[in-house]
Parts: sequence; structure tokens; C-alpha cells
Amino acid sequence: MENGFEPVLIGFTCNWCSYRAADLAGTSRIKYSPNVRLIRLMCSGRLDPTFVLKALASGADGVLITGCHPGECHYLEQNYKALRRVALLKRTIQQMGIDPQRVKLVWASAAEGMHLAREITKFVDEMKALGPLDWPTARLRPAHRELQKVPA
Amino acid sequence: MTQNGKPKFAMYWAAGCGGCEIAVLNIHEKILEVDANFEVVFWPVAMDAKYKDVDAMEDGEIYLTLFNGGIRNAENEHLARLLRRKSQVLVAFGSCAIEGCIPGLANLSSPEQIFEAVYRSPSTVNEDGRVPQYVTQVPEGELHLPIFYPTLRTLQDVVDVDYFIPGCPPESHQIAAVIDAVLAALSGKAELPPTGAFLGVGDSTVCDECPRQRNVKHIKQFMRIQEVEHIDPDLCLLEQGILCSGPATASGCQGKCPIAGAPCVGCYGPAVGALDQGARLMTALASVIDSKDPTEIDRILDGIVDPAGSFYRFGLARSMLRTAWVAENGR
Amino acid sequence: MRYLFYPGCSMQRTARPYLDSLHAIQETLELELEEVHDWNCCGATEYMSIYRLPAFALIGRNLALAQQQANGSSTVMAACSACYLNLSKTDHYMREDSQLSQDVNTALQAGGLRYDPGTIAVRHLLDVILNDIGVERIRELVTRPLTGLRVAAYYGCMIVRPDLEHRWENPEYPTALEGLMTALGAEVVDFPLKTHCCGGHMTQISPETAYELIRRLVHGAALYEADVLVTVCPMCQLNLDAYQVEMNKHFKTDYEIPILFVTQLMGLAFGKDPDELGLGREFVDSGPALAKIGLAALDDEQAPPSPRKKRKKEEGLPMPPPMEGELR
Amino acid sequence: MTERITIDPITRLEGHGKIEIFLDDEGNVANTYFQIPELRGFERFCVGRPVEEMPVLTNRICGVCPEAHHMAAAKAADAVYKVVPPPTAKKLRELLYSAFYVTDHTTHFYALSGPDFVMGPQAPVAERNILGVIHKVGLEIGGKVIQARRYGHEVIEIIGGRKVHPCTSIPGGQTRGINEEERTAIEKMGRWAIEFAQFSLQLFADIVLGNQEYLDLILGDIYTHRMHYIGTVDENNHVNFYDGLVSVVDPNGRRLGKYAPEEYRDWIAERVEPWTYLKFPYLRKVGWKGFVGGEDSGIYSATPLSRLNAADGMATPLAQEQYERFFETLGGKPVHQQLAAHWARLIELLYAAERWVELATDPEITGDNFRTVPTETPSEGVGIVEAPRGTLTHHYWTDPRGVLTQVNLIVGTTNNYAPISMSIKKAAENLITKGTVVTEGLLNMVEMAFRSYDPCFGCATHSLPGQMPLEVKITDARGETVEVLRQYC
Amino acid sequence: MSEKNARERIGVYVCHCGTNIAGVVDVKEVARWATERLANRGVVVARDDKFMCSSLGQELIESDIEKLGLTRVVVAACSPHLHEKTFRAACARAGLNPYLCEMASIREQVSWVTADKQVATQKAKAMISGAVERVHYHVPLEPLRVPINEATLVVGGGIAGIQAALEIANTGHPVYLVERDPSIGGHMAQFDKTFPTLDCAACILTPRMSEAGSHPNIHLLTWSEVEKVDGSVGSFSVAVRKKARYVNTDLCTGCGICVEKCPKKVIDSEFEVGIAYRKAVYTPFAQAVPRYPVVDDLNCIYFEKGTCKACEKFCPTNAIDFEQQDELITLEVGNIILATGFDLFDARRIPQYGYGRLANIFTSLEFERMCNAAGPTEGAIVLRDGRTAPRSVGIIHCVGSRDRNYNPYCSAICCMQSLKFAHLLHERTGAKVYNFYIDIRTPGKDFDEFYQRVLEEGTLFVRGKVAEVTDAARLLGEEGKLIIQVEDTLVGRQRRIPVDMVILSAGLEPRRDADEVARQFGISCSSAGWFTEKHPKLDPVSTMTEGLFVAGCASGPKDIPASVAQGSAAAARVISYIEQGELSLEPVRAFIEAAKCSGCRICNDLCPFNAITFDEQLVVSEITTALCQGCGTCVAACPAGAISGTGFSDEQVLAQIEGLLMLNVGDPTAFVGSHAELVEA
Repeated sequence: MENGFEPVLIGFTCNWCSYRAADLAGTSRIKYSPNVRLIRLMCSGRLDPTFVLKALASGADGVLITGCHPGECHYLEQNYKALRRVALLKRTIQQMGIDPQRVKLVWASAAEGMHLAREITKFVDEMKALGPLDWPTARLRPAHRELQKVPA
Repeated sequence: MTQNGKPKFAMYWAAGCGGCEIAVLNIHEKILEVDANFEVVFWPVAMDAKYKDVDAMEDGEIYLTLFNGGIRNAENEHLARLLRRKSQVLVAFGSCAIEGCIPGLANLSSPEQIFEAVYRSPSTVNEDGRVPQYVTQVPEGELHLPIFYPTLRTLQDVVDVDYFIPGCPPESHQIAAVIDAVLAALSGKAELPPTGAFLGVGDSTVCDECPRQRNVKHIKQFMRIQEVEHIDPDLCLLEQGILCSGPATASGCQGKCPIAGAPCVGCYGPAVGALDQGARLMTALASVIDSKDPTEIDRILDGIVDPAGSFYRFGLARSMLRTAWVAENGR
Repeated sequence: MRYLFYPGCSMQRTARPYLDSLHAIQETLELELEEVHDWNCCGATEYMSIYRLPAFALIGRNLALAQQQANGSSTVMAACSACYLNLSKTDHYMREDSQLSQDVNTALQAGGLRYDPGTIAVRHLLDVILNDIGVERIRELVTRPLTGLRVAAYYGCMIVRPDLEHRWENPEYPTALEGLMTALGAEVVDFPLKTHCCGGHMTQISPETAYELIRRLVHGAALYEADVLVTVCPMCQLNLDAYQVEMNKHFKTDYEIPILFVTQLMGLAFGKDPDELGLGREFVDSGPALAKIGLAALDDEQAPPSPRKKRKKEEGLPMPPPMEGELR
Repeated sequence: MTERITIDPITRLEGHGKIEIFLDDEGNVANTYFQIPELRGFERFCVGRPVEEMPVLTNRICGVCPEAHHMAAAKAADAVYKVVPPPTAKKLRELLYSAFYVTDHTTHFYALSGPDFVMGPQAPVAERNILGVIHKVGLEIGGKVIQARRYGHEVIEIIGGRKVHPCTSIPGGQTRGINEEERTAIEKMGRWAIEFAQFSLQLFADIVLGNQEYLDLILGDIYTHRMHYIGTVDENNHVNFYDGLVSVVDPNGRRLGKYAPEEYRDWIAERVEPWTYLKFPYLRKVGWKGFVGGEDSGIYSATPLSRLNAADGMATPLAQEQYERFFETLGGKPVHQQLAAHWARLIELLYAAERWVELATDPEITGDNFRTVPTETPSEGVGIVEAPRGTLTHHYWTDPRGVLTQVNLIVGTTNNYAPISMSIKKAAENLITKGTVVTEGLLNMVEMAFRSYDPCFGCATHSLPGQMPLEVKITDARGETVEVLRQYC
Repeated sequence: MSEKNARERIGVYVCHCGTNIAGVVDVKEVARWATERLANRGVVVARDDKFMCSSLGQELIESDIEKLGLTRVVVAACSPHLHEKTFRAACARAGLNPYLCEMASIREQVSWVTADKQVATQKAKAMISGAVERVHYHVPLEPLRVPINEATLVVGGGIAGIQAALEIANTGHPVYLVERDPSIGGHMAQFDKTFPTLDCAACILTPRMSEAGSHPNIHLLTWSEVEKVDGSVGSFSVAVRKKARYVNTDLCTGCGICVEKCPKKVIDSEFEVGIAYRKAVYTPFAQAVPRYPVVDDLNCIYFEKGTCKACEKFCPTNAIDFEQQDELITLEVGNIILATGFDLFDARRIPQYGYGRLANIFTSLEFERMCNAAGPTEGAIVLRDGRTAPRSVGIIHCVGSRDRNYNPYCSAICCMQSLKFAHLLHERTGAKVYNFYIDIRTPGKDFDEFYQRVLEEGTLFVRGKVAEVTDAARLLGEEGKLIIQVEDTLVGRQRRIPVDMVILSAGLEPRRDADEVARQFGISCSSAGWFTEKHPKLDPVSTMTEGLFVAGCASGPKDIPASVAQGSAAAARVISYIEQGELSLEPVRAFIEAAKCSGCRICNDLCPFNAITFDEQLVVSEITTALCQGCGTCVAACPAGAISGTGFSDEQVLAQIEGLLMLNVGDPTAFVGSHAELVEA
């Protein structure tokens, strides 16, 4: 882990469970890592992989996706769609040179403020251990140096 | 063929395959129309051109330039900048110029890895592990090669682009249509579309033009086309488990591949307005996978042996992630 | 299907018929059994309760050998319930208790062996037959249905308790063996004591206790008019068969319930020759019972009605019907 | 020298092909270097892709001959799965391929090399192009040319699904067949193509063979190189484009042998030079002796001329007549006058057209069994076809899922890289003596020299046949730049 | 950066929330920062205030909107779940479309959960920046208004359904009451006495049944099942299958001669739960409503063999009609109440308890029927032989409940029911009664008093989970008895208790087809399979689907009073909708742009509310707005990008991402940077 490295993370929450879990974590004054900035969606089913890619491409070091527990989706079963999308997304970004750990799916019901807080802190620690998602990936650096010769 | 007063026309290819030129030649007689309405100042495939003149031209002297091919080395970039300067309307022509096309897949590898694969190939005799050098000393003197960039970039990564004509290559009927539109605009019969517009492309996706029968989708397993016992000639390929990019690929090609029994490979890029073709394809497929059980989902996903390659076959160099990547790395 | 096979001591001696009958039907079942080379005793039932670490080490060695040998198959199958329980217990506890696993491995090191808990799946023959081969397949293989033979299906206590790896649908009151027996064409009688203890090593320590336990089981089987009691464990077979006479003496009773191995009945149903199945070597003669199938084979109708049918009278309140998919 | 280093890399790089000519103290040519500055790395980035995608992916190596890559890839994929496509599939592929040959050879002859003869080598460049040809020989022929290209592409679209970058070949066969109606159309176009091919040969006879000046040019020394030749032949040693063994003959016309696709590495080796991105293939058995011809040098060519030299004849009657006439006229096999490749090309055009009709009238062609489902576990396979510009070899290794773990490609034009370099050197030597540089015509001669090879660096790079953009730099012994000549596209 | 920037005029309002926020976040600095750094992003004013939600705070916003002509409002305060409505209202009052307001939750997500003040302040900035970028892409929305059809469908004719139906009918609105059995009444009709008052179930239920049966506003549809549900709140259209009764209800007088004459006797596994017989033509029980009989075509001789028709011959009114067919009718209703009740746990699933194997083991429901004077034994409590009275009885609690092998939950009624049984046994047989329980739960009115009473009557209570019930006698006195093997956890030893009869207090389970029904109506089930209510506490009778309500045991085990209460509650909710005449819905919805839709049909099966349909002619998919719940799954799934969602559009989310990452101020690591320093310090 890099010294003092603080990852910036984007989190997508479901309006009915995890966002309320965040509310609960607040009202119960549970302290957790400040590195995650949450975005409210109506449902984890709304999660478009584009959002995750956008976040990673725009400087986020990781993306946390949270939704209702399987079988408890507010919209019946949309969280399964999120489950499947994330599974496929992770496989894809891994091929593109990004550690799939950087995208994490967590179930958290509206009652699980503590759980959510813990998961967030856990994720932040994982990302600290992983280090910053800096472009370009190391393996391309040598060639990158060559570029200096070319006047833009 | 250098009558004055006619708007000047140029076409150039960078890192591409030349298929775009062939596609243009395939508009057949219409080519004579182009010849009649433009002063073709620069069009390698059809004629010898006087590049020196292009160099000497005023900025913006060329009215229309069709640029195809991606930016793989310093020289490609130089030409892109030059032609941008000389042209009023610069069109990114074809998949390579717009989104990198197949050569863009190289962005998953480093130049070192590419050199290794090419110059250490099994049929190559290369004990001392030679690779091409940007500068080589030969007995008689010194030789230079252009610098091979770490990534392939698209035209818009390097210069501003006015229009985009997608496809690998763009279908000839679409090219013809665009030419008509431009001619109409020139003769004041019509307005040019707003800059940044995609031309010669439909507003929906390939399924819109695909005649195959489609039903509500439940995918229980993905099949490799050669594994499918009997490929139903009339049923949606995706529903037969064959990975098809049609749903997430801009229409305009008349669905040629699926009609021919081959899955769409996505050469027309994302639907106009859609941001990331791969993401659209991923999310669509994942949505219709028919399972709630993580292990079964994994089993089903194992059927997609090359996600990145399948979802970003043509669009990798322009994909959301790789764009960031290029921005950091390409310049 | 290929498995590493741990026979255990008793199958070599007292329960020879078990081993023979297993070998006899092995091919029919397409079971490939590769014996664990140089296996040693599992410590039976006592050892574990006497001195823990050596007991685990003793069994650990077998697991270690299996792990070494495991090529392709990482499943060890035991036909003896005691062996099965000891092996799975050891693997399980070593997994749970890293200290224990460390100690066992230190011990094993002496022999240049090591066992990584969890690498070997321990399974019982019955589990394999039921879940890997499947009752459906077995039904297809039957050539000489045991029609009319009334069987009490006896599991014994060690195969289902403690069900560490959740291999049994209902460890409290399993019904799978009944299903198997029905598939063989036999008639299964109700046998509530199916998972009660056979006395185990009590026959050595305190015969009276053992006799009582044996009596209960034999009595239960007799009560339901069973022709044979089928078992999946050499220890159970030994106790119930060899000590039945003693027990009768002790209680002045005259029970005569032959105790057969599941593999023997399967062999019969598959049309194997009784001798090949080690039949006739039991203390309580299974002749009459077998004769019964002989007869029944000629005429299916001869099967006597089950006591349940008898109990069910037209007057009075009707009984609830059996559950769908319930084999009986 | 110092002056050279400081040349701005961009401006220095204008133009695609680059020729360096170095002079010795007497001012004679010391050496020439022909550099190819392009590389895309298909061998690398195809790794990890599913093998059935290769016919589609490798199309994009070259838009001029995607059909060649489509076929080679499909055949390699068949081999990877150890699966034999049903006869119908094989015939469909060859039919498509024949139609492609007609289109491609037509394009080359009329649009690219034709001008040299029709307009004359000395004609101003501005007129040496297809439009010029059309103006000269009349729109009627222009129409024919366009017609020929259109027909070819129509067949390609019917069978291959698309005009450019076909998509229907998969491991084990084709994704679809053709119906009677399509067949009739294809046959009709084929018959027209035969007439067109004959007409083209007649045109060549009238304009070129009938013109002593051209004959001398063709037979002249400048364009003569003694080297090895390779080309694919069928079981009767007749030229075949789609399938067969690769025949190798030495400069005396002696057949060194025939190799099957999977044996290609026993015969062909590639050499890397640090000053170019393109590799130099040569005959492994003979060995690399530098840029020299003759029996002892492994350098070979793979052009229409090479194919005729490497074969014993053509598989179709009309083409066979022409084949015989060809060698009679040029004094027997092997023919080393590289410009004769233009004639050879037209003979192939005729053969392709005849084969086209043969296949179009084959009863099996409309069969509905056009696919064999693979059963073997995929592992490794080689596919070879004759691309118009040379023998094309695809070699794939896959994991058990059929995902590529290694890819090796030897593409058409690459075969001719060494010969072209030699031709350039020879041209230079002929035109530069004692420091006097005949600048005019140098380019043109050089251009004609390698246009006969019809180099399509689209395969290795991205420039189009015969339109090889050039920069020729002449440097004297002191390293001073004597002359820079440029031919741009 | 999205180029939609400075076109909007945005006001940012940072709330102190007393010290709740201001105590940790430097709100003044945040406001200053916003005015400065976000000016070029359209922010024209940024203020902080003690309590933004106070009338003063709201007025501040309103006046800014009016004076400064704000086009967008961002409030950085508490969670939108608390005050989004408040601030939207404020905007509306000032003439700004309420949906042009966005909140940043800097209390729940920042001040309350972050210790470090500087970090908190930075995070607050990031969140405001995100909100500002997002609010650019908000669009004015209008809530959707739907008219409410005054007719209501009640599914399930148990006590809860009857209650609901009556409540609504009495307010003068039409009600369709659909029951799948031949008569309404449900489980309650099977009971004998009801705890703790011990008044007879029939006596209190039958009046309600007949009232429902004869009510002018209640249209009774027994022997009927719902086939299909279309439409949405206000205008559902429901297809109901009226199963063929083979009895013409217009002619039938319910005289019962047909039943008498019917030669075919079959086990009555429905009403009499298998311990009695009925005829092939039958009315489930004497007080059935309606009283018309039903021909059981699975058992009727005529349907088996093609002859008999005894009933037809003897029917005085020729009401028997063997030609009768199922009938499909469609009901147009505005609201639906699901009161589909429960199934009894199948005790055979616990083989060691011997039910189904051993004769004298009964389930609670069997025992209810046995006690019932109208039951098979006219109320005589006897063994399976139908004669012998038991001298000792064991009642086992929690059979299939509070047991992780079956159902983890408590079935709520078993304790009281078992106590009731103990009492009845004591009263009627004087038998020795054992109750085997885990815990006694008597939280209802007069419940524990009843428990005490039963204790005093001398019932024996053994605390422990029964291991098995067997007839394998071992000890003296066990012969011919049922032996209950149990660990008495109070005494701390194993006990074998021989009894004559065992009663299994089986738990309550969701209906076998609850999943199907849920899917059909577009609502969800809990992991246990009960219908999930919108909110377990504050909205126990509503579901996630507007216009769909639940009552009684359909949403979990309940006793009679609770079920009745829920019936009334659901009715009240429905009535209020009907009275309102129309309903306004959150305008968060998805839309399909037909031109872009390729008809790939990816989305077709993604909507659990069946809002997405496919137009075969135009080959495009369409969304029924009123059915759409706004989850956005289809928006995210559309490969063509043809589906867009209001309130949570791609543009909004993508812009918010850029904002949160501070790309707009060209400083992606704005808050991390300073935090890093902090760490080093």
C-alpha cells in the first residue's frame, strides 16, 4: 500500500435499501471511511455498466455497488440483474487490465447501517492495499517514454 | 481533372486496411459523379496525387477530406494534423478512424508484447532477438523508422472532427447517400448536418434491420457458432445462444451479417448517442441471462470466452475506459 | 465413476461378505474403486474416546495417503460406517481446528506425510450409490426384483450422526435407503428404529447393554414382520447377526431375523449368484428369506399384504395419504 | 551524418515506403534499403480471441484481399478443430474466392499496372490512372472494368454476406448456402467474366505483345531476376488458389518439392532487419544469403508469374492454352522477366473466371449440407491459400476451449519483400553511375519494377497495390544528401 | 466536462442543522467555496443557514428563486428521504417546478459519519459539486394522475377477505369477492372454538358469511380463480375463471337431495382435512355460502364411467347440468385486496413425528374438526379407530415452526391453539394431557390468563423439543402406545412418555402457489414466501404495487382478531383511494423512444410489473407508464439506448459522477489531496 494513499471511490446505492442503510448509519452516528461518495439510484437494477466505467475513467479508484439482498428487491428481482451485470463487467475489465476487485457488489438492507459502514471501510482498505488506479498501467510505461521524442 | 472553381476533395488512410477505399470504389459509376463535382486533389487509390501541393495549400483550401485509419504512429498523427489544417470539413471515415476498429485491440498489449509476438514468431529465425529500431546504424550510414505509439488512437483523439461515417467498411449505399447529401448542400439545396453528426447510419440498432424472428429473451447458455448443431436460419441468433452484437450496434448496414447467418460483429459502433458499445452489450446480455444463482451465472458467463474482445471488438480504442487510458497515455 | 476406496479392517475379516458382494456388483454399477495403498486401521469406535491426538493421527495417515494418491479423484469412499465417520470427523475437525491440524501433521511428518484438511471428500458407499449412481439407474439394472421380500432398512447411528457434511436429507429420520430397497423391488416395512444404536463395541465392554440394544432392533424388525434387516455397516451386521443367538439366550426369545448387507440385496436383484455375494456365511440363516424371493419371482401376486394395509380399517377415521414422491 | 539525425522525425517520415540509396566513393551505388514503416501487430492482439473470430478479425489485415485472409483463417480454424468441411462448403468458398480473383486482378491490371502500358511508361503521372485509361481506351472498356469488379463483389456478397470483409466462413464450413436462383445469377456473371478475361488478354496482346518497345521492356535486363518461385498447386500440379500443396521451384525450374500447410515452417523462414518493420521470408532449406538471387539464395517470389513457374499448367482449358502460349512466347520455364507477371495475372484472371463457372454449375454447389459440427478438441492448425499477391499462411494455436494462445501469419506481399528490394537495388544500379543520377524516370522505373509484384502492403502495412508511396533519398559516401526524390500517393 | 454548464442559474443552500452539520462541516467555507469555484458551473448564489427546513430557511430559497431567477436549487442538508418533499414544496411555492431541486445528504452521509472536520468539509464540497452537476440535467416533471375505478376485487373469502369486502360494500361501493373453494369462510369455518374466549367459531363467522353472501354491493364468485391481471392502480382488469359447478345456481335451491342420492363416497380432504367422507356432489359444510353444491368431476361416477347421473334424476329443479363449462369473466376494478390466507404445515415432512405412519397422531386441524360438533365424530374426541377415547394425549408445539429445518418463524397461533386443545381435552375427555413446548407465547389480550387457567386444570407442560414419536415399545407400559421421546430441558433429562394420542400443532405456511400469485399480481414474497408489505410497521396492508393491498395471513401468521383488523385496514385504504377519485404518482418513469427501439426485445421480460409490452406490428417495445415503478432496470438494459428514465437519467448520473470526482473544478483529488497531507501531518 502506498504511503498515505487515499482512494476516491464512487458508490451506487439503491433508494430503498442501501441508501436508507446509509441514512441509518448516519442517524446511529457510525463512523466510516469518508472516501466513498454515494450516488442514489432507484434500484441496483438501474446500474448501467457505463456508470462504473465512467467513474473508473474519470478518476475513481474503485466503484461500490449496493443493493437489496437477493429475494428482497424492492422491485422484486431487479437486484439479480445487477448481480449478473457486475459479474460480467468484472470479467471484462479484468481483461482490460483493471483489477476486478475495484468493482464490488454488496447487499445491504435498510436495516443494515452498521453492515454497510463496515463494508465501505473494508472496501476502502482493499483499495488502499491495491493502490491508485493510475493510467497508464505500468506495463506500458517503457513505450510511453519513447513518446517524449515526438513533438506533439 | 483539375478544373478550377470546383471544391477540392481529398481522401487519406492512416492505420487501416484499405477496405474503406474499396468500399468507395464500390459505389461504381457514382465515382464519376464525385469526379465531376469535385476537384480530387488527393486520393491515392483512384489517382496519383501531388502531395507537395497539399503541403503548399492554404489552410482550409480542401473542402472535404475523408480520413480513414487510426493513429498508430507519429506519421499518422502528422497527416491527421496536416489534413485537419488544410480541410474545411474533416470526416472520420470508417471504424478505424472513429473507434480504432480491430487494430484497436492492440491497446490490450504493449509495444514490447507486440514486437515479441511479431519478431519472435515461430517461423522467424532471430537468434539475437532483433527488433526494429527507430534508429539503425548500417555500414553506409543511419536509417530511421517512425515511432510506434504505445496505443492506437482515433482521429478525434488527435484533432477535431466534423463528421463521422461509421462502418467497417461503411456500406457503399450509405457512402453514396452521404455524397448525395453533400452535393445537395453544395448546391444549396440542403443544409449540412450539425458538426459532430454521424452520417450514413440508422438511428436504431442492427436488430431493426435484421429480419430474424425475435422473442422474449432468456439465455441459459452461450454457444460458439461452430458448436450449434442446427442454426435456425430464421430465429434471432442471440436466442440460439450465439453472441451477437446486433442489439447494441448502430443500424445502417442492412443487417448483412445476421442475414448471412453470421452474428453481427458490431462494426458500425454503438447506436448514435450511446456512450459505450461494450457496456450496452454487456448490460443487455447480462440482463437476459436466465439465472439467479451466482454459480450458475458464472457457468453461463463462462460461455463468453473473450468478453473484452467480444464487446469491444471494434470500439476498444474509443471505449470509455480506454479513452481515459489513451488520454493519459497516447500523447 | 472412480473413487479411492478405504475398506477398513472388518471388511477384510468379519464383514468379508460385504466386500465380496461389493466387488460382485461393482462392474454393474460402473464403480471404479482404487484402494488406498498401505491404509491402516481407522481406530474404530473406541480409540477416539480414549486418546484424541493419536486417534486423529491414525486416521490422518489414511487421509494423507489418499491425498498423495488422489489422481483425478479426490473422494475417498468407505463402506464401513465407523470408518466413514472417523475419516470425515478427522477431516472436518482438522479443518475447524488449525492447532489440531498442525499437531496431526507434525505426527504425520514422521512418516514423511502431510494432509491438507479439505482436500479429500469422505463419502459413504450408500451416499455414493444413492447420489452418484441414483435410484433411477439402479431400478434399470434390476433383473431379479426382490418382490415380496419384506425388508427393514437399518442405517445405524454412525452414518447419519453427526452429519458433518450434510450428506443426508434428513439425518433424524432418513428414508433414502427405503427408496433404494423399493427400487430393488423389495417391500419396505416401517422401522422407526432405523437410526438407533446397534450396541457397537458394548458387546465387548458390557454385553447386557449390547443385548438390550440388539433386542430392540431385532424386535422392531420382527414387530413389522420383516424378512430381513438390511444394513450398511459391518459393525451393525456383526452385532445384530453374530450376537442375535446370545441375545435370544439372554432374553429367552427366539428371534430369527437375518441381517444382510445392502450390497448383497443389490447383487441378488442384479441377478448375481448368491455365493458370489457371500450369502450363507451369516449366522442367522437367510435361506428362508431368499427362498421367498425365489417363489415370489414366479408369481408376483403372492406378496403378503403389509401390516399398514391391515391396520387401515374402513370404519373409523381415514389415514392421511402418503406424501407425493414418498417411496413406500 | 549529424545533419541526418537532426532531421525532424515527422517531416522525415512523409511518405510511406522509404528507399535509402547510399553511394560509394566513386559515386556508384553502395547499397539500397527499402523500408516499410508500418506495423499493427495482429499476431499479438488476436491472442485471447476465440478462433472462430479469426476469419472476421484477419479480414481487417487487408481490405484489398480480405477474402484471402477470410479463407486462410477459415482453413486454419478447420485444422484447429480437425474438421473437414462438407464438399458444398469447400466449393462455396472456392467459388467466392475465384470471383474475388477476377475482381482483384481486374483492379490491378486496369487501375494500377494497366496505365503503364495503355498510357505508356513515359506518360505524365497525372494521366496514368484508371480514369486516364478510361479516357484513352474509351468509356466502353471502363464500363466493362467496373462491371467486372461489380460482378465479382456481387458474388462475394451472395456467398460471403458482404462485399468487403465477408463473414460466412466458420470452423467446419459456411453459415449459409446458396439457392438455385442465386446460383443462376452467379453462373450468368461467371460466363460474362470469362468473356471479359479473354477480352483483357486480347487487349494485352494488342497493346503490349504487339508493341516491340514494350516487349523489349518486358524482356529487358532491368526487370529480370533469377530466383526461386513458389505457388499452390492441385494434385495434377495445376495452379490452384484455394487448396493444395505449395510447390517450390528453383531458378532452373527444378521442383525442390511440395509442402503441405502444416509443413510450412520446414520450408519458409523469416528474417528480421532492424531498419524495417516488415520481415523478409526466404527458403529455410536454401538459406539467407542477403539480397541476391540465384540457386544458392533462399530468396523467392510468390506472384502470378511465380505460380505459373511453380506449376505444370492450368486446370481449365482456355487458361491452359494461354499458359502454353505464355511460355512459348517468353522462351520456356521458368520465366524470370518479372514484368511478365502482368501477362501471367491475366491468364490467372481467365482461369479464375473459368473456375467460377465450373463451380457455379457444380450440382453440389446448392447443397444444404454446408457445415460440419466439430467434435474434436481444438488445438493447432495451419491454413494456406494463394492470395493474389502471394502464398498466404495462417497458423493458430488454441487452448482446449478454442481460444487462441499463439498466432503466426506470413502474408502475401511479404513473400516478395526481398525480391522487391533486389529490383529496387538493380534499378538504382542501372540508373546511377559515377555519381550521375538520372532522376527523371528513376522513380517510374523503380515503381514499375515493384508494381509487377503488385505489392499490397495493406497486408503488412496499409498502402494499396501499386500505389506504393515512395521517398528515395540518395546519400553519398560522406553522408551528404545528394538527392531526395519523392513519389507520393 | 458536460457542456450543458452555465446555462442554468443555480442556488446552493447549505444547512447547519443546528450543530448536527455545522459541528463537523465548515458550512461557511463550503458555501464560500461553492460561490467561488462553482460559479462557472452555474452557481449564482450559495448560502448557509441554521435550519434550511425551517420556514425561514424555506422562505430564503423562495425569495432567491423569485429575486435571482434561479432555475435550479441544490439543498445540502439531511437525507432526501426526510426533507426532499419539503424543499420541493418550497420551490413549487416560488413557481419553480419542484423536480428541479436536488439534495445533497451532508448530514447522514458526512457530518454524522465522519470524525475528521477537514475531510468532512471536503467530502461535503464533493457532494455539493456532484449535486450541482446533476441538477443541470433535471427536467420539470408533473406527477402522474390516474382515475380510480370504484369497484374493488377481494381475493380470498376467509375472515379477512369477508371483513374487507363488507367494510367497502357498506360504503356503497361494489366489491367482487373471489374464492377458489365452493364456499367462503376459509380456515375459520373449520375451527371449533376460538381462543381465548372459547366462543364457537361458527356462531361468530356464519352471520358474517351470510351477510357477505346477501350484500347488494358484494358480488360473490366462489369456486373461481383469478387467471390474469392487467392494468394498474385505478384500472385493473382481472380475468377470473368460474370453474364449472355442474349445478345451475339459478335453479338450485340447495335442498341437498342430490348429495343424499349420490352413490359415490370419497374422502373429504378439503374441509374435513381427510378424516371424513363426503359425496362426489357436495356442499363443503352445512352453513356453506353459497349453499349450492358442487359436482367433483374427478370423483363423479358419471365423469369416470359416463353413467349414473343419479343427482340429475333426483334433482327437483333440474339444476344439475353436466354440460356446464368453465366460464371466463373479466372484472374491471380500481383496487385489489389479496386475502389468500395460509396453508397448514404438512406434518408428514417430519417423519420422526410419525404422522401418516402412526394412526393416532393428528394434526391441529384434524383435531379441530374432531372437536367440532358438526365434524366427523360429532365432537367426540376419539382415536383413529373412531371409538376409543384417549386416556392420555400429547400435544406437540411448534411443529414445522421455529425449526431451521422447516420454518424459522413462529406461527403465532400455535401456543394459544394448543392451550385451547388442552382445555377441550380436559373438559371433554378428562384425559391426561401433556404439552411439549419450546416457549409459551401468550402476548394477546386475555391470552396469558387463559394459559394460567389451563395450568390450573392440571395440564402437564414439558419444556423441550420432541425428538421422535414412535410405537417401538421398549419399556414396560409402552406396548401399544405412542412413545414421545423428548429431552425435558427443565429437569434436564431424557424422557419417554407413552400416550394414546398425539396432536401436532402444525405451523402456518404461505399458500403453495403464493409465488405464482405474487408474480401474477406483480408483488413480492419474503424469503419465507409470505407477501411482503410496503412497510412492515407503517404500511402493513399496502404492497409495492399501487392499488394492491394484502390482509390476513397472506402476509404472515396471524390470529383471527389481527386478520379481521387487517381486513378493515385494507378496506380503509381502498375506500380512501376511491373517495379521492384519482391518484397522483411519482413521475419517476421510463420511456421508450420508438424511433431508436430496434425491437430486439431484450427489455421485454425485465419488468416484474409487466409494464413493458411488444408491438408485433411496429416491432417496437412499449411501456405502460401507469404500471412502471421507475426502477430503471430496462433503462440500464437497453442496448440501443432507446429507453430513458425521468428523475434518474444517464445524463444526471454521469454528470453527478463527474461532479463528485471534482472534474468540474479540474481537481479530481480535491478532497483526497488535503486528506493525504493530513495523514502525513
